Amino acid sequence: MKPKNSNASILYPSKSMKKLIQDFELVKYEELNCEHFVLDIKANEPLPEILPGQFVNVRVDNNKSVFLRRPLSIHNVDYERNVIQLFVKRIGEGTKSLGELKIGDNVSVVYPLGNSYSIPKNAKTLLIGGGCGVAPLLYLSKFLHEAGNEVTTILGVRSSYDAVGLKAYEPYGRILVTTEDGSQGEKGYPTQHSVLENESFDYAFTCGPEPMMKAVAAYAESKDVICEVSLENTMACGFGACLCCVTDTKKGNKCVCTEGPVFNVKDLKW
Amino acid sequence: MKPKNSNASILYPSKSMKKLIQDFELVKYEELNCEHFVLDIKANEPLPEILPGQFVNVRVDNNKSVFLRRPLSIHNVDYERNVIQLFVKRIGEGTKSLGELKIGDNVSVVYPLGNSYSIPKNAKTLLIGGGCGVAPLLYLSKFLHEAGNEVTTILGVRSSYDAVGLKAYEPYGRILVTTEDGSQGEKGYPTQHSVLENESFDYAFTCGPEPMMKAVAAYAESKDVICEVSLENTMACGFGACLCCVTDTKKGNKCVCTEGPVFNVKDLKW
Amino acid sequence: MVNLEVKLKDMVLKNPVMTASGTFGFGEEFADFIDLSDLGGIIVKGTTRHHREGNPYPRMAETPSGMLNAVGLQNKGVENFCKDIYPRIKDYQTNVMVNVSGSVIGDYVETAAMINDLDHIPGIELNISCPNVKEGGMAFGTSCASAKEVVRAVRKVYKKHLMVKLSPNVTDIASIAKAVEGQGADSVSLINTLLGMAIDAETRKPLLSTVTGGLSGPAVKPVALRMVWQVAQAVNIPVVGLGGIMNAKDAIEFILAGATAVQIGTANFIDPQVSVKIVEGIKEYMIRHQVSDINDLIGAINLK
Amino acid sequence: MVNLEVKLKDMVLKNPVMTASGTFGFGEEFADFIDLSDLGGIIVKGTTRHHREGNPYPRMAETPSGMLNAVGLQNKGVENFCKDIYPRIKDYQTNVMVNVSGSVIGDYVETAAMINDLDHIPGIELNISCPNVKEGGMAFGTSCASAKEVVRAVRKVYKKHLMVKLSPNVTDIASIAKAVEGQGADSVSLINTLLGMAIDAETRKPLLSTVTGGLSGPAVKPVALRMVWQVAQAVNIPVVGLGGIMNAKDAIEFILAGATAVQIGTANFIDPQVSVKIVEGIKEYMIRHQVSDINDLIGAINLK
Ligand SMILES: Cc1cc2nc3c(=O)[nH]c(=O)nc-3n(C[C@H](O)[C@H](O)[C@H](O)COP(=O)(O)OP(=O)(O)OC[C@H]3O[C@@H](n4cnc5c(N)ncnc54)[C@H](O)[C@@H]3O)c2cc1C
Ligand SMILES: Cc1cc2nc3c(=O)[nH]c(=O)nc-3n(C[C@H](O)[C@H](O)[C@H](O)COP(=O)(O)OP(=O)(O)OC[C@H]3O[C@@H](n4cnc5c(N)ncnc54)[C@H](O)[C@@H]3O)c2cc1C
Ligand SMILES: Cc1cc2nc3c(=O)[nH]c(=O)nc-3n(C[C@H](O)[C@H](O)[C@H](O)COP(=O)(O)O)c2cc1C
Ligand SMILES: Cc1cc2nc3c(=O)[nH]c(=O)nc-3n(C[C@H](O)[C@H](O)[C@H](O)COP(=O)(O)O)c2cc1C
Ligand code: FES
Ligand code: FES
Repeated sequence: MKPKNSNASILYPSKSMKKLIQDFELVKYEELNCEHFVLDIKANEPLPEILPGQFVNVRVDNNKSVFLRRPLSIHNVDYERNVIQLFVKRIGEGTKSLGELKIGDNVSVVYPLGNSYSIPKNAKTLLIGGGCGVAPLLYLSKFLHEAGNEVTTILGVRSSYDAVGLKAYEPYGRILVTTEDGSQGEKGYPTQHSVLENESFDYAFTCGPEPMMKAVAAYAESKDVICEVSLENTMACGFGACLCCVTDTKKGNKCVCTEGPVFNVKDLKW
Repeated sequence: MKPKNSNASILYPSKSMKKLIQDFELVKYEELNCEHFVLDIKANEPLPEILPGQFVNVRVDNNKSVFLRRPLSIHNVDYERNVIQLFVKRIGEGTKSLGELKIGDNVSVVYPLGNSYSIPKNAKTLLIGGGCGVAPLLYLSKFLHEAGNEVTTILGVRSSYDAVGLKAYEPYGRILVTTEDGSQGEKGYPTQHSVLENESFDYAFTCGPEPMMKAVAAYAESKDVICEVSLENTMACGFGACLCCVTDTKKGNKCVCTEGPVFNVKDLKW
Repeated sequence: MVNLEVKLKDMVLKNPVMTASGTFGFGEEFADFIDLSDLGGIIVKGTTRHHREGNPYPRMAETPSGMLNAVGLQNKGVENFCKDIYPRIKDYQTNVMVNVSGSVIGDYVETAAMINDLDHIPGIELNISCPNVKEGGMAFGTSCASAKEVVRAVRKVYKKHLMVKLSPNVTDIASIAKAVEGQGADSVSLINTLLGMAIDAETRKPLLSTVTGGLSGPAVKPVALRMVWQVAQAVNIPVVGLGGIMNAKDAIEFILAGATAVQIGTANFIDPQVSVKIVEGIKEYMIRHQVSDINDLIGAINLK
Repeated sequence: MVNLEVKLKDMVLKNPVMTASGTFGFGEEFADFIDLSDLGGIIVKGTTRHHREGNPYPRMAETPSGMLNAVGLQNKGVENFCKDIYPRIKDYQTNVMVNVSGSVIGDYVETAAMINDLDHIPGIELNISCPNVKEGGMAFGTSCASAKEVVRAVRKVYKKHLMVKLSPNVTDIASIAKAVEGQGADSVSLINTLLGMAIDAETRKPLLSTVTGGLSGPAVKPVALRMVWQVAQAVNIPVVGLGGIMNAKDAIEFILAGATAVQIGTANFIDPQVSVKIVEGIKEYMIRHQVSDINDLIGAINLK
């Protein structure tokens, strides 16, 4: 077992990392299952530095009832092709309409927004995602792998039908699955996976439905593991101007879009 | 010269001619010039009886800033293929977005709305259209031709570039052109065409910009020709429910969508 | 099966969906599109004591998610209504109410009295909130004193269901609702249109002949919902909610906020079948949420 | 070249485009996107005498062509503003005004007095119209008497440009504008948000923790434009217009209705560059319409 590495902490973009508003082009649409799809959007210019956990705020032009932008995590980045990948779950009008865009359509994006998960070195890291919560974990696992960490990702889904896109994680570490119906991997919730009992970790990074993240937080607390969660509060601007997206922390209301979306659970009132 | 036929009058749809709301499919888009285009929209079921001068009210789904439907004259009808043709001029957001629809897109239509030009028999009829005012005149010339009338259509445009779609009128009668710059046909406004001086007509049917229609009305008045105009008032419903589209007539405010769009100029306060 | 029937005092609605005055003609205009008997009620055009030509054209302007209108109560007067229109519409199998408007109290009273004699009209909606007439109209609805006065006078002559339609262009709509309740109103409906304006930047002219007009459509929904909620808490008579309802979800929101029934207005212009679709949608919602009686949803907002 | 410069009394704006309080942070949030010196002015966050945590989450709900917010004036208090924030923003090459809010008159007065001492703040915007605080806030803006009282008290201690921000949730906004003009306001800005509400039909819960909140965005534009027009006719001090402005065309409409300057609010969330685009768009409009001085457009609506 590696020595516990707890010196890393949540990263904030530096002043020189400017936010941008740019028009991207939809270059690929991949339907994963009836609920999830992946969009590849391409910029005309080289992409700026993007950290794992950061998100974009996308304008939805093809739906009358959508007024504000929609925040989406950055699922993956291809600097060579200037492509950002988004992993989207259909929830309401906005996400539904994003799934109806046609190749070649213009996508207006404000990015990169928010902070980054910690990137420790040579640590044992556990990534737990549920549903579309997996979105930021792929790009994160890449960073963690490159920094010499051991990466274990658990994806929790309802059934094998939803266990999509796993291959992408393989280059960066171990990928495990839990399904609620037992149709793939272990049966149960991701926090019930045997690996949590059988192995010990330095970091737990999670994203997904709040109940799942709270279960991860409870596991981390009990095992004294550093735990970072990514929150999904409703947002109007995404860059700190409106104060709509606050979460109640031990230091008062903090904006999820600028002081998050990644928080150390110790700072939350969970 | 044929005997003057003045027994015909503006037709109103009978009670049995029901209005419908239906989804059509865009099957053809034809760009005429940078301002005008023609849409062919196809119904799933046989079309109802449609009279010349009647219009449709189209929902514009692909633009956030468009709330109400947009009224458009019925340019032509193909009963065999269940296709209605619309002749559209780009004015603002609504018409612009109609021109951006893709083949196969759904178009929600309320129709057939409004009344019909008179269909005399064996009379000399003059049709004068300016700009997109030509829209209802094609279908009208078909009806007039079939009822044994002599049909002369004058299209007034700025220059030869705008003299589009003339061929469609040829089966039904004579088609003349005036251009403001003299680049095709006679130079001037359609009401300055020599045929108005050299020949006499029983009926003048017109549609287009108000100044042009008023010039036609003045000509008709001076020559004692029966004159019917089609008005384009702003509409909220298109079927008599809102009373927004009124025009001030000698008998008070009348709805253009149900008591028009075709009016005998004698009834207007022009 | 689910129960959709609601009661506005003694008036029974087979379902809570009515159509809003001025947006539904006399119902006839919609007969090609829907079966009127599928509706809980219909409120016909604003009717006044005497014939009115309404305002000059242009009377309409599109706005973001809404529209302005300045129709100005064009109608042939109540005598014409009783003689010509009533016989045509009296046998609709739904509650046909007349929206009664006026510019002086006497006109309201005379109009209401004449309609009181029509057997198949179970109620009137007293419009003290029309922003599109110069005299009277909205003015009655913008102070408690004048609202009281007109309701008191009409109540004396009108014996059936008296619904009073409130103006949203006020500082405190709940106090006006209470004032009309105190004068014997059987229910209140809200909101009428918000006073608005549109200008064509290119021509620099107002888009309406009257410069200002009434705003309706989804744009006003949040304001309408808030007012319905405030009024429902303030009065004991039923509240009828409207303003920007486009679908069953919107209708449910008004009911949860405290509306016993809803009215569909501007949405009828975009989809002439929307009113019956909303009836269906409410039914589906109830089945999905296992609510057997619509009355259990009235005011059932969960404030935790 | 066209002249875009306008004056709000003695305060010179290089162009009529300002940004609205609560939608533009302290300006810093937009520095990546635009050059702040391209703006006529910026109005920073609502600032109160003492630190405020604001309302609990959720504070925002999307509505048709608009949004509701219930931020509730979260801010660190005026002392923190003077010490920490002012030094960071004081050198912006534009008019930086502070939006001053409060719940009791004493707080307004103390806050204004402290800001009076800051050299690079040429004016304050007195927010008597915030719908999102329990005590005070909007209440001051909904009656002439209380509006007068707070303006009179602040005027005594505040010597620079005093802009008063009016609430649209009133029966007669022109009379409130006149009342504050009478107490020495140098200009009025309007509108603040319309009080609205949203419910999630599925959960039956309100979408805001405070149940009601403030509606902004294009949905409110027709109401805002009407009020600006009414107020511009009623007062002699400059009027600053806002409410749903999304582009240069909208801004021109407010100017034609009588606004000397405009503020851009919610639009900043959707396009963080929109404010400078509007400056450019106004310029283009003036060139196209051969208007050499923006001041010639103020109130230049053509009523025939
Ligand atoms: C930082 C961040 C990152 C996110 N990353 C992803 C991602 O990678 N993939 C993905 O599928 N989803 C992600 N989400 C959630 C996504 O933003 C919502 O699913 C989406 O906004 C829903 O919009 P809608 O129009 O489809 O739904 P509606 O329910 O119609 O939306 C109505 C309103 O509520 C807001 N809203 C609804 N659900 C959420 C939510 N869960 N979070 C925030 N706002 C919400 C919408 O933005 C909109 O303002 C993220 C959210 C945040 C805040
Ligand atoms: C009975 C009738 C038949 C018509 N037939 C045709 C036709 O065949 N081909 C064609 O190109 N146009 C036709 N028009 C005009 C067409 O409806 C308008 O050009 C169109 O509504 C403009 O919408 P927009 O969104 O592009 O413009 P915008 O200017 O953005 O529209 C703003 C609002 O004004 C209304 N409006 C603007 N111009 C007109 C207008 N001229 N008439 C009515 N409403 C208007 C719009 O409907 C909308 O409500 C007809 C109009 C009527 C009333
Ligand atoms: C064109 C039009 C005409 C209207 N005429 C009347 C009327 O005569 N009497 C009345 O009380 N309300 C009238 N209204 C107001 C509506 O009944 C309704 O209160 C308002 O439109 C808000 O509802 P909505 O947003 O669903 O349309 C009219 C509204 C419109 C759009
Ligand atoms: C998120 C948010 C926060 C706001 N905070 C304030 C505030 O602190 N003080 C204030 O006077 N107005 C505040 N407002 C109101 C705006 O300044 C503006 O008056 C209103 O939004 C209407 O303009 P708009 O439609 O252009 O946004 C806020 C608005 C929003 C959307
Ligand atoms: S979304 Fe606006 S401050 Fe976070
Ligand atoms: S458009 Fe509604 S009555 Fe004519």
